[in-house]
Amino acid sequence: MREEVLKVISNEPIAKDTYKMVLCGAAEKQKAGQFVEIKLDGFTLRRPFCVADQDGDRISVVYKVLGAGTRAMTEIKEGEELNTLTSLGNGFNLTLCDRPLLIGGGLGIAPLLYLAKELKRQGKSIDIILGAKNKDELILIDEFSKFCNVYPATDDGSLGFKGNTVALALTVEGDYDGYYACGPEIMLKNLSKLSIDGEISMEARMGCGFGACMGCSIKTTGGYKRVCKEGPVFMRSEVLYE
Amino acid sequence: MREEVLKVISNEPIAKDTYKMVLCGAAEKQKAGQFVEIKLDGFTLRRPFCVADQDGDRISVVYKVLGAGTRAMTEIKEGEELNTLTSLGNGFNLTLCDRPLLIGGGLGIAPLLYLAKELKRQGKSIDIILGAKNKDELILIDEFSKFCNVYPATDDGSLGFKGNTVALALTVEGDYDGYYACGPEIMLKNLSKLSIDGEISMEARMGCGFGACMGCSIKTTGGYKRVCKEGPVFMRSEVLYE
Amino acid sequence: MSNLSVSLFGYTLKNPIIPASGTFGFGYEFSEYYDINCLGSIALKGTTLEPRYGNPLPRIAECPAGMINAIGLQNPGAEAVVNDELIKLSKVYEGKVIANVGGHSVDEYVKAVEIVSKSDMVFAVELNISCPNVKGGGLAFGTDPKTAENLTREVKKHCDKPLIVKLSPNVTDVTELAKAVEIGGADGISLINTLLGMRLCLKTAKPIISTIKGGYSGIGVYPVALKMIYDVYKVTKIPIIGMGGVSSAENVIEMMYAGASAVMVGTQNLIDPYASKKIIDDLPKVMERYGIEKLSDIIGRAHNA
Amino acid sequence: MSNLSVSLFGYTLKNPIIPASGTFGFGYEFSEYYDINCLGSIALKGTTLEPRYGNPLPRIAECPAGMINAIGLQNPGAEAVVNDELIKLSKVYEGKVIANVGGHSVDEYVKAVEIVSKSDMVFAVELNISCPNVKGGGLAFGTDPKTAENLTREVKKHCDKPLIVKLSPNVTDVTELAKAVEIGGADGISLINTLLGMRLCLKTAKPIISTIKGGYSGIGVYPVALKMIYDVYKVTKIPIIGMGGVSSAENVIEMMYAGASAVMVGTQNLIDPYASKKIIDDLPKVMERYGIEKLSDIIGRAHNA
Ligand SMILES: Cc1cc2nc3c(=O)[nH]c(=O)nc-3n(C[C@H](O)[C@H](O)[C@H](O)COP(=O)(O)OP(=O)(O)OC[C@H]3O[C@@H](n4cnc5c(N)ncnc54)[C@H](O)[C@@H]3O)c2cc1C
Ligand SMILES: Cc1cc2nc3c(=O)[nH]c(=O)nc-3n(C[C@H](O)[C@H](O)[C@H](O)COP(=O)(O)OP(=O)(O)OC[C@H]3O[C@@H](n4cnc5c(N)ncnc54)[C@H](O)[C@@H]3O)c2cc1C
Ligand SMILES: Cc1cc2nc3c(=O)[nH]c(=O)nc-3n(C[C@H](O)[C@H](O)[C@H](O)COP(=O)(O)O)c2cc1C
Ligand SMILES: Cc1cc2nc3c(=O)[nH]c(=O)nc-3n(C[C@H](O)[C@H](O)[C@H](O)COP(=O)(O)O)c2cc1C
Ligand code: FES
Ligand code: FES
Repeated sequence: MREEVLKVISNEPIAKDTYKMVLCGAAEKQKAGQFVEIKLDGFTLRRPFCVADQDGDRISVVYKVLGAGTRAMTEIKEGEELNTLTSLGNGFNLTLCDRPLLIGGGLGIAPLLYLAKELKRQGKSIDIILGAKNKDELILIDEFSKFCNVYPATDDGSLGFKGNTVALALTVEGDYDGYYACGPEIMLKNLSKLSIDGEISMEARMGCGFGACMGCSIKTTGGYKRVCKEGPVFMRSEVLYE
Repeated sequence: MREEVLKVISNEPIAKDTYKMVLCGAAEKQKAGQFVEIKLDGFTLRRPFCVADQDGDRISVVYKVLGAGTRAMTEIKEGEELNTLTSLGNGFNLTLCDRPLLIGGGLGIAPLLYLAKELKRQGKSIDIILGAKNKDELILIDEFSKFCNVYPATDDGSLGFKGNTVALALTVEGDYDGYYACGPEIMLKNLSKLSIDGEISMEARMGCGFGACMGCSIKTTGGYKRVCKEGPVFMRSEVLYE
Repeated sequence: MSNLSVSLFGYTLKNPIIPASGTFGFGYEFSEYYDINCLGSIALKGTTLEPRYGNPLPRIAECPAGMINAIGLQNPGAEAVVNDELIKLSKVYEGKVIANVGGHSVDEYVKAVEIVSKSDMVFAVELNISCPNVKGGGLAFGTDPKTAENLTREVKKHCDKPLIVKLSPNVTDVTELAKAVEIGGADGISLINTLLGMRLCLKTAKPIISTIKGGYSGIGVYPVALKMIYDVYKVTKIPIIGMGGVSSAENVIEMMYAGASAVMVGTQNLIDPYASKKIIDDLPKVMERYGIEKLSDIIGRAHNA
Repeated sequence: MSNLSVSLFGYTLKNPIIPASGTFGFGYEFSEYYDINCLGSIALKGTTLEPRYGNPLPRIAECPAGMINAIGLQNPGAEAVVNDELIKLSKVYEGKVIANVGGHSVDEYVKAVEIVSKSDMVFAVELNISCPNVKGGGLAFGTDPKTAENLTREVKKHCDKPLIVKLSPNVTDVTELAKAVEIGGADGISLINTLLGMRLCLKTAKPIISTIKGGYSGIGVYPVALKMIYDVYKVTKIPIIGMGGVSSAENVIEMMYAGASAVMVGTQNLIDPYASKKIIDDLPKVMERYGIEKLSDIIGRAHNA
């Protein structure tokens, strides 16, 4: 963890209610799967967001407008400075497997972009399932298409496979020896249906984001673990959903 | 009362712990003795300050660093916009008397500047007693000297009369048919020693500043009155100090 | 179009927003700032049988997320409220109001209620049994269930308008008080009054307000208020008027979910004289965001959600 | 040079700043951020006899001026705290700490206290009789004076270290509790624990945290905490450790004026991991501003000012 004041380079909508914010001034290289916490004026708690990409000292996050905090974030202007905590959490294990499948649902697609780039740098070929309710809500598909094999899945079939990401993954899992996934809780839970194991990136309402409050503890086969500290990335098989 | 967003033109120290802030964008002419309330980021209640001068749509206030709010004010930069309430309170009665004595103690000197200018515009000659602990804390003396007869009083005698403003006023009161005074509570209270009556501008901790909360009510011969609404200017003779 | 109206004791309010007692004077002065006819209703400044000056100054202290007041029920007395203040208000406000009554003894409460409840402009009386700022009175009635029940019963005998009892949050179990005043005959409950709080002067170490302690209100009390409204809704059948730290339309909706039939806005009126109006103006937009068509539908929704 | 040291039960703290229980884990992880040896002491995460997972998620809800938590005393159990956590802490922290103990029954409290009080690193035990987040336990001990007194007495028999009892603010009269635990043999009192509060989800109308209600802390509770510390100082002779919404060196000084011998910083550590250190660093400057040379001189100053 690092406390850093980062400067806003840009903050633009990229899809319906979805924005990309680029921040500069980060001193450390973030691991794919790590997250940052942003302090917003007028709000008590920091907002956690996965690192969607890093380029030198520039970090980007992709966020969806959900409540008052993310709504306020859309008003932040270029040049403003934000107090942040960076390098939070554990990040994905880049050597998890040789032939990974990436599975992203909804906003969970964002952190997989940075992960995909890191894996690509290792020389791995990247197959990714991108899921959303419909075509319009499917984000970052063009960016992924540049260097990955993209398999879209939409609930309404408006693009690619008609159905959810897990259903699609079940049809192809035989080709992979592991996966990395991020998305809604129900999706992560259902990944237990796959015969292969993999890493999932989880969310929880956080008090601190750096391990102090136990606000985010989940039950795992290895006892309780904090999403913000031992996570947010866990092996699917170790997470015990209630 | 008016809610107005005013822009900071300047915010400079003019004496030890004392600053002058010029704000622009005021739609109404303020009366001398009226005050404005400034909303500061991170503070619940607005801070009240007397109008020290007005020039077109520019209002200036002179403030002393007292607590956290005024300390934060010193950090406000040119160009920032402040939410304010303007045209608050009653203001001085400019036709109170023909030959007024002005008496200002400490920061109470500030609102008398605007008053003096207004009286001058009426063609009155202005005599003013300016009091402070010592020479260095005596503010605005040069500005007053330009168009008033200034009689300084300092507790330590470092400039002018050695003693407080009331003591000095007692030696000259015969020449005047009224006074306008602003300063510390003890000074205003002691003005009852003068044989002439006059107007005093009072302070009180305020909840609202526009008459809603009864946080600032004082006892007067005419029942209770609100410093923020029926005041801050009262006849000395009507105020009943406890 | 979104429907904002709610009904209290058979009286229809065009919206649930009511400036809280003590933060809106007797209302008419706010008509200099905006047309107060947009308000659901108005809760008048706390009124006692006899005129009161209240506590010595200072009566106000700032807090990081609110303020402390120790006004001490300054008011011109029940007769003057009816004969002067309400007449002035009637010139600028067409709706009906809630009279708020404080006191030191059962007798004083009863007599003051008799006077104010006679006014045609008053559609309900709010009994303040929870004022922390009046010595020997107020709060005592608000902390003991039996005392509160008896006071409610006595006052109710002499009050021909709906009677709302305003509860204090400074108790171990507010539901005990709520049940007691319901048994005593209250037609509604309002909560919360201020929390007890204090501030000291950093320079002198002395308490800032003259009465040492005072009533803490503003955004800092909001989660406490919400919890108490939720709890009281579970144990009583009479309508609840919720308040405590409300500063936005979102807060209003959340409080109605918890069980409030109407919502009072207090301290926020002091910080922003247009607050009550702004909240009313924001409501339709926020209702739309959360798919609410009829505001009255959401009262108590948290309990079946 | 300004003198920041204070003394608690004969143990000298280099300054009065102690991270509050539950907001600093078992301390050692903060040594990744700064040298925690600057702290006056550390209050450990609430510990129970047996390991506890605590409440289901979500356990956290944000408030306008603070947060609500319902952690439910997640901890690895008293034995593991002494044998693992304190060993890890001893590697990075030279001072002594305050162990915080929760429980469901007198027996559980007694046994847990026996275990943790044996550790050399523990100079005092803080008995949490005010946790709002544990069903059937905690809070019940903290609302009834007689129960609190008896628990204190029983625990004291089995505790060879100074015993601090931590009081709940969710009571009508906190001084009754304070007097009771003093009679029961408490060596010190800490307050306040969290206020009861709740938040609802605007989309679903459901409570945000899994246990519906939780404990509200942060800057919004500060004036309530200050008032209770002031009141308790008046009625007891044992030292008070003050806390509740402290976020600055100024707050620390004000709380010591009110009667606190030391001050705990809670929620602010979660918002700003460096908060406790920043407050310590700011203290000399702020003391100078208010003409304070020796911090221990100002304890309770409000009462003679
Ligand atoms: C490790 C982690 C990584 C995340 N990465 C992303 C990302 O890359 N892009 C993205 O759009 N969102 C991400 N989220 C979710 C994001 O943090 C929330 O959408 C955001 O905090 C909502 O804030 P708000 O003020 O708009 O909502 P409000 O509901 O008004 O917030 C109230 C409180 O609840 C918390 N909260 C509300 N929803 C969530 C949630 N789903 N998860 C965690 N806390 C929540 C807020 O942080 C705040 O403390 C991530 C969450 C976690 C825990
Ligand atoms: C009508 C009126 C006119 C004023 N004009 C001036 C002026 O022209 N120049 C100037 O320097 N000061 C003036 N004051 C005093 C000024 O408002 C306070 O010095 C200022 O509010 C202190 O704020 P703070 O945050 O620094 O102090 P803090 O003590 O941190 O403030 C805490 C709270 O107490 C209030 N408060 C503290 N001291 C005073 C005080 N003396 N009077 C009223 N409220 C106080 C603050 O407004 C705030 O609500 C005036 C006050 C009033 C009522
Ligand atoms: C300045 C002030 C004066 C108040 N006077 C009264 C009063 O006369 N009668 C009463 O029942 N409540 C009074 N209250 C309490 C409010 O009506 C309300 O219950 C409380 O402030 C909580 O709401 P808020 O946080 O929105 O202010 C007063 C509050 C304030 C701030
Ligand atoms: C996340 C969290 C966990 C807490 N856990 C405990 C605990 O285990 N034991 C305890 O006595 N108090 C616990 N508390 C209460 C704090 O120690 C403190 O009394 C309270 O939060 C008020 O202080 P603050 O406003 O500075 O946070 C906890 C508070 C928070 C916010
Ligand atoms: S959010 Fe505080 S421990 Fe994870
Ligand atoms: S400050 Fe509210 S009435 Fe004067």
